[in-house]
Amino acid sequence: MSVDISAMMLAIFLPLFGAIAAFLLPRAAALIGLVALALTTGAVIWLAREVWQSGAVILPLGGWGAPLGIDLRADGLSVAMLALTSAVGLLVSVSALDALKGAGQSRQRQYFWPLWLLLLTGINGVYLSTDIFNLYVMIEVIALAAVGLTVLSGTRAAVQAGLEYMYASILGALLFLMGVGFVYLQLGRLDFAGLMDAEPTGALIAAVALMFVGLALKTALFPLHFWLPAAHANATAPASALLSGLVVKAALYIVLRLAQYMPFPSEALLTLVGMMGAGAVIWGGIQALRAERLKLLVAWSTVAQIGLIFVAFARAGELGLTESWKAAALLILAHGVAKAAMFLAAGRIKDEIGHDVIRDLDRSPIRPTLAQFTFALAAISLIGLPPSLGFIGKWALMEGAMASGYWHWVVVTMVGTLMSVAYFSRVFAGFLRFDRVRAPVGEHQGWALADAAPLTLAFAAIGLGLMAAPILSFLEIGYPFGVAP
Amino acid sequence: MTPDLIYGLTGIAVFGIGLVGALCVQERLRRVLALKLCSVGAGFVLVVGAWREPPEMPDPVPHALVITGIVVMVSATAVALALIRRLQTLEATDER
Amino acid sequence: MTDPLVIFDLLLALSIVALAVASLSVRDLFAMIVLFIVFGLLSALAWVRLSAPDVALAEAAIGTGVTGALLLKTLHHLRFVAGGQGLRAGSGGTSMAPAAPVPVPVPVGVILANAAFCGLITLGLAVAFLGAPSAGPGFDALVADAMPDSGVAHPVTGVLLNFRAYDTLMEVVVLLAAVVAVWQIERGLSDAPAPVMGEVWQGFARLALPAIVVIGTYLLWVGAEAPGGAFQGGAVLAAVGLLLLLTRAYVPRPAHRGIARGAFVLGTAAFALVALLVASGGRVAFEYPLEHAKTLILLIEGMVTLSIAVTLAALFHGREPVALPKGGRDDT
Amino acid sequence: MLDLIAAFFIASGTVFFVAGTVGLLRFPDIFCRLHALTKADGLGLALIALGVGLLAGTPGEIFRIALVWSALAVASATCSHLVARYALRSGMEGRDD
Amino acid sequence: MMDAPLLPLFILLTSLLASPVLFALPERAARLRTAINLGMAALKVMLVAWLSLKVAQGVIYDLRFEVLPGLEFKLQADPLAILFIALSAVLWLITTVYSVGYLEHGPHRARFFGFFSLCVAATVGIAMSGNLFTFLLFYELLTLATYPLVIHCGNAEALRAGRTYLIYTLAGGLVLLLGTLGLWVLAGTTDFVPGGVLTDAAAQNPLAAQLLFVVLIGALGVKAALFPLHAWLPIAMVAPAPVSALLHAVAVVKAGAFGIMRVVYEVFGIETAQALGMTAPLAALAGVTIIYGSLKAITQDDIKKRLAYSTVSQVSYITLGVALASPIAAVGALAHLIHQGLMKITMFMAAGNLAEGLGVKKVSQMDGVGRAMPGTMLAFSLAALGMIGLPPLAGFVSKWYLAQGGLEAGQGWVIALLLGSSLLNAVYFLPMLHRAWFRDGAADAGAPARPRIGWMLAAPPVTTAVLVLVAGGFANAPFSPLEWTRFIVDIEYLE
Repeated sequence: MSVDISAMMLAIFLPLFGAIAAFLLPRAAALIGLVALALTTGAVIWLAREVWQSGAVILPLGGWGAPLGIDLRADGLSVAMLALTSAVGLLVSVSALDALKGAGQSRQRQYFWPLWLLLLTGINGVYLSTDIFNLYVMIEVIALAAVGLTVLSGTRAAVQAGLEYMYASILGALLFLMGVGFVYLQLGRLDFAGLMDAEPTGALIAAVALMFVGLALKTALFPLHFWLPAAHANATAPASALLSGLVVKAALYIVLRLAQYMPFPSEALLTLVGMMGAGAVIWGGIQALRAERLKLLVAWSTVAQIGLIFVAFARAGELGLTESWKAAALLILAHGVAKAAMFLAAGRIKDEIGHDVIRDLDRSPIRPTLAQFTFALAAISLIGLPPSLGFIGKWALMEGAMASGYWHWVVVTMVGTLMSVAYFSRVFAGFLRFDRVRAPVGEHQGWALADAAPLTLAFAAIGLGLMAAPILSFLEIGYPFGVAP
Repeated sequence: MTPDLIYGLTGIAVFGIGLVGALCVQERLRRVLALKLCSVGAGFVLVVGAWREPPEMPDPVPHALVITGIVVMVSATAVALALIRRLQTLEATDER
Repeated sequence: MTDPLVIFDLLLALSIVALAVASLSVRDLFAMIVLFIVFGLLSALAWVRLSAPDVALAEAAIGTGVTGALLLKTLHHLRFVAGGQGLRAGSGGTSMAPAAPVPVPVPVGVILANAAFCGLITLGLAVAFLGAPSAGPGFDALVADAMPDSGVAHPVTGVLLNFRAYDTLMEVVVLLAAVVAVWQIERGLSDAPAPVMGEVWQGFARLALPAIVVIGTYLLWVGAEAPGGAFQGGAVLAAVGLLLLLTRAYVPRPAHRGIARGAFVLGTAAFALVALLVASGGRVAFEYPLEHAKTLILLIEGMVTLSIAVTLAALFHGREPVALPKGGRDDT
Repeated sequence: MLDLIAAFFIASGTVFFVAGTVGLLRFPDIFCRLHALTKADGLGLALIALGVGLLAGTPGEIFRIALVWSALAVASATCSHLVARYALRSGMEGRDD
Repeated sequence: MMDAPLLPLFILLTSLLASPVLFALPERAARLRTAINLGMAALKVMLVAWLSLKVAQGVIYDLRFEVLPGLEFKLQADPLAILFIALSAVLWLITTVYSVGYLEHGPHRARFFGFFSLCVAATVGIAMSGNLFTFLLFYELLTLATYPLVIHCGNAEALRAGRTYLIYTLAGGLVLLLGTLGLWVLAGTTDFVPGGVLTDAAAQNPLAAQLLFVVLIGALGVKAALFPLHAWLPIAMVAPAPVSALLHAVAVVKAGAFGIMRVVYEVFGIETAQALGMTAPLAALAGVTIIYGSLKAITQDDIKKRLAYSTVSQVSYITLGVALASPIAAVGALAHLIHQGLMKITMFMAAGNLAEGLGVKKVSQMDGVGRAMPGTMLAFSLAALGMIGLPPLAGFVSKWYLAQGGLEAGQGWVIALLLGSSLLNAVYFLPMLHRAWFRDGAADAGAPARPRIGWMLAAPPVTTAVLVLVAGGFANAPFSPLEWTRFIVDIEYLE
C-alpha cells in the first residue's frame, strides 16, 4: 500500500511533525528544526514546479469537496508566499543557530524550534487554505506560536509586549470569527468559491468589515498598530525577523484573498483603506525618526511599510484590483525578505556592540562591518532604491497610481520614501562616524558565519528586483484576480 | 419572536459588551474575560445561524465550528493568563 | 405559539446580558470570575435551547469549567504575589485590592468615546443580523447526504472528525501550541503554593475521581451517536487532572516531563499520521476508507481525548515541572 | 395523576430554590447565606429530581437523573464546606457586606 | 577582430565585480588591493578602447532583459556613451593611482576602494544606459556609492555634509523616478532614441510634456549642480581629495550633465524640446548658473571650495551647449564634458597634493607654493589657464565651439556670457597662480621647502595636465574628443 503524498500536505505536515519531534527531543531540536525546514523548502519547490507546469492545484481534503469539506488550493500567489516563507525561514533558522548559542540560552534554544515550526505550520496553512473558518483556526495557531516566540527572551519588556500582542491577536481573531459567523448567516457556506459573486447585502458588508478590522489588527495597520513596535523590538533577533518578515504577511495575505473573493469594495472604502495606509506611512516614519533604539526603529519602519502595502492595494482605480494587487504582492515579498535581513542584522549589531542605542552606535570601537553592510543593503530595499525588489514594488505602485491619476498616492509614496531615507540615515551616520570613539577601532573582523544568512537575505532583497518579471508572471498563475481587460 | 432572534441579539450584545471591555478595561485579568465574552458572542451568532424551526434538525457544521472556537479560545486564554502570571512575578521581583 | 418558552428565552437572554455587564463592572475580581462562570453556564443553557447540546456541553466543560479554573488559579497567583507572602492581608475572598499594580486610569471621556464607538458597531451588527436571512442556507442537505459515508452516526462528530477533520486537527495543534507556549512562558517554581483544601475535599476527590473517569469515557464513547465526543470527554477527564493536582495526589516531577510531552503530542501525531496514511489508492489525505472509518475515527478520538485531558490539566498547572530545591515547598 | 404529583414536586422544589435565593440575598454574613443556600438547594434539588424522575420514561433516564442528583449533592456539600472553611480561616467572622 | 556582443557588460563588470572583492579583502592586504584596483582599471581602459573601435566601425551593442512587463534593463553602447565611458575609464585609472598614494596609511581602505569601484561601475552604467529606467538604476547606485566616500573621514562635519548630500541627491533621485514613471505613462517607453520618443505625446498634450521636462531637468539638475540646486556641491568638499576629483570630473556632476544631454537629445528630441519652448529657459538657467558660480568662486578662500564653485559654473557650459539647440554648440558641450573633466581633475589632485605636502588649504596660504612643488603647480596652472580659455588649451576649444553655436542659433548674448565668464575665471584663478609663482613663501609655512610626496601623488595631475594640452592641441586628430563629438552630433541632429 503506497501512500499518495501531495506537496501541499507536506508543506503543512512536515513542519508539524518537525514541531512534534523538536518538542519531544529538546536536545536535538535544532537539528530537527533545520531538517524540517529543509524538507519543507523541498516540498514548496516541488509544489512550485507542479503549479508552474499545470497551473493552480486543488486538493479536496477528505475527498468531500468544497462546501462541505475543506479544499487546499495553490496558485501563483500562494506558492510565492510559501516560497518567501520557507526561504526566509530557512535562512533565519540558520542564523538562529548562532543567535541562540549562548550558555544562558538553553531554554530559548529548547523552545524556539517547536514554536517556530508550529508557526510555520500555521503560516503555510494560511497560504493554502480556501476556507474562512479554517483561516481563523490557522491565524490562532500563528498567534499562539508567535506570542511564544515574542516572549522567548523572558525579559519583563518582552513579556509585557507579548501580553499586549496576545490581547490584540485574540481580539483580531475574534473579530474575524464574528465575520465568519455573518458570512455563514448570509451564505450558508464558508469556502472562497461560495463567496464569489455574492450579492453585497448588509450582513456580508458587516462580515467584510469585521474581518478586515480583525486582520488590520493582526497586521498592525495604523491606527491598530499599537502592539507591534514593542513586540517586535523586544523579541530576540531571529524571532523578530520571523515576526516582522513573515507573521504579519499572513494576515496581509488573507486581506488580499478576501479582496479577491469578496464583492469588490466601493471606491470610498478603498480610499479609506489607503488613508489608513498613508497614516501608517507618516506616523510610522515619524516614530522611526524619534526612536532611540535600533530595533525599535526597525519595528516602526515595519508599521510604515505595512501602510505602504495598503496604499499599493488601495490605488486600484478603474481597473479594480486586477493590477494593484500585484504591486501589493511585490511589496509584501520585498518587505518580507528585507525586513528579516534587517532584524537579523540589527540583532547581530546589538550582540556585537552590546547595546542598540542609536545615538551611541558611533561611540563603540567595535564595528560589525558585515552586519552593518547587511543592514544598509536591507535599508536600500526598504527605502525602495533600485534595483531592489522594494523599488520594483514601489514602481508598480506609483505607475498604477499615476496612470489612474491618483496623485495623492504618489505623493504619499514619495513622502514615505523620503522619511525612510531620513530615519535610516540616522543609523548610517552611527555606522560611519568615527570621531567619537575613544579606543582604536577594531574594524573588519573578517567573515563571521553568523552574518552569512542575513547577508544572503539582503542580497536577495536587492537582486530579486532584477527578477521581477518572472516573479510577476509566476504570481499570475491561476490568475488570482482575473485578467486585466 | 423565535429563539434565534432573541439569542442572536443576545450574542451580538454580549459581543459588544466584550468589545467595550477589551478596549476600555485596564486590569489584565478583566481584559481576558472581556475577550472571552466576545468569543461567546461570536459563538451565539454561529449557533443561531445553525438553528432551524424545531421539528427540523439544526445544521451540525456551525456547531462543530463553535466547539473548535471554544477549544481555541481556552488555549489562547491559557497563554494569556500564563503571560499575566509571569509578568506579575517579574514585576514583583523588580520592585523588591 | 409557545409563549412560556418565549418568556423563558427572554428572561434567560436578559440574565445573560446582565451577567456579562455585571462581570465586567463588578469591582472585585473574584466576584467577576464567579459571575462569569454563571454567565457561561447560562449561555450553555441558551445553546441547549437552540438545540445545540454538543456546543452546550463543550462550553460548560471547557469554556466555563476549565476557563474558570484557569482564571481562579491566576487570581490566586496574582493575589499571592501582590500581597507578599500571605493571603491574610486583605479581608479574604471578596474585597481585595486589585491584583495588578493600579494602572493609570483611563480618562472618562476616552471610555465614553470607546463605549459609544462599540455601541455603534454593535448596533450596526444588530441591524446586519436582522437583515440576514433567518434559518438561511446551510450545510443541512450536504451533511445529510454525506452522513452515511462518514462512519459515525452523530452529525457533529461527523463534521468534526470527517468532513472538517482538517480544522479539528489544527484545533488540536492550537492546544499543543498553547501548552508549548505556556511551558515556555512560565518557568521555575511556582510563586504561590497550592491552597490547602482540607479533609472533606480530599474525601470528595476520592469519591469523585472514578465517577469522573467513567463519565469522561462515556462522553467520548457516546460521541459517535449522540452529543459528546473527544473535546467534551477530554475536558471532563481534565477535571480528574485538576482534582489530582489540587489534592496533591499527584505532584508533577521533572522525571514526568517526557511522558507529559508525549501525551501532549499524542493526539496531534496520531491524527496527522492517520490523515496522511489513509491517502493511498486514489484517496486523498483525511479520506478514511469507509469500512474502517468508524474504527479510525474512534482511534483518533481516543488519542485526542487523552491529549486534551493531559493538555488542559497542564495548562492549569501552568509550568514545566522542575526539580524541587532541597527542603523547598511543593511545586503545584 | 403521575403528572400532577410530578408537577407538585417540581413546584415545591422551586419554592425551596426561591427561598434559598432570597436567603442568599438577604442574610447578613457568609455563614448564614451558606446555610440558606445549602439547606434550601439540597432539598429543592431533591424534590425537582424526584418530580422529573417521575416524568421520565425509561429506567435508564431515571438512573441518570439519580446520578446527577447524587453528584450534585456531593459536590454542593463539598463546595459549601470549602467556602465556609476558607471564610473561617481568613478571619471573616462577623458581618460582611 | 573578434566579435563580443557582451562587451558592454564586461566593461560594467570590471568594476562591479571588483567591488565586492575589494570589500572582502582584509585591511592589511594593501598590495593585493592595489594590484586588483590597477589591474581592473587598466583592463577597463583596454576594453573601452576596443569597444570604441567597434562602435566607430558601426557595430551596435544592445543588451537587454525584461524587469517588468515591457520595462527593460537595457545597456547600449552608442557614441555618446563611448565618450563618457572613455572619460571615466581613463580618469578612473589615473584617480586610482592617485587614491592609492593618497590613502597609503589612511583608515578604512577596503571600504573606500570597494565603494570607489562601485562608484565607477555606476558611472559606466549611467553612460551605457539604453533607457531612462536603466539610467535611474545606476543614478541611484551612484548616489549610494558616493555617500560613504563623501563621509569617509567619519567626523561630524563630514557626516553633516554627507547628510546634505544624501538628502539632495536622493530627493533628486525620487523626482527622477517620478519623471521616469511619467515618461513611461506618457510615452509607453523609456528608451533613449535619437530624435526623442515624445514627439507624438508632446503634440497631443504639450502641458504634460512641459511638466515632464521640468521634472526631469529638475531631477538631473541636482547632480548637475544647476542653480539653485547646487548647494550640496561646495559642502561635499569635506571628502578626501581623490573623491572630490572624481565627483567633479567624472562621476556625480557629470552624470547629471550627461543625463540632461540624454533627456534633451534622446527623450524629448531637440526639435520637440524646442517646440515645447523649453530650451530657452534652460539656456537662461545655465547662463545664470555660470555667472553665479563664478561670482561665488571669487569670494572663497578655501581652495577646494573655490574649485567647487568653479565646477558649478563650468558644468553649466555643457547644459548651455545642449540648450542652445545648435549642432555646433552641441559639439562644444560634448567636448566640454571631456575637457572640463580633465582640467578639473587636475586641479583637484593638485589641490590635494598641496594639502598633503604643504598643508596648504587656503588661497591665502598659497604664497610661493610653486617653487615648493613645481610639478604639481605647473599642472595646476595649465588646467587653470585652460579653464579660463587660453588657446590652445582644451578649455579654449569648447568655448570656441559654444560661442560659434550661440551665433549660429542667433543668440548673441552667449558671446557676452562666455566673455564675462572667462573674465571671472581669470579673476579667481589668476591670483592663485600669481601667489603660487610670484610671491615668496611665507616663513610660517612650516613645511619643508621641498616636500616629498610619492610618485603616485605627483604623477597623476601631471598626466592629466598633459592630456589637457593634448586634447586642445590635437583637437582635430582622429579619436580626439572633439572628433568623436562631431560623430555624435551628426547622429543626434540627423534624426
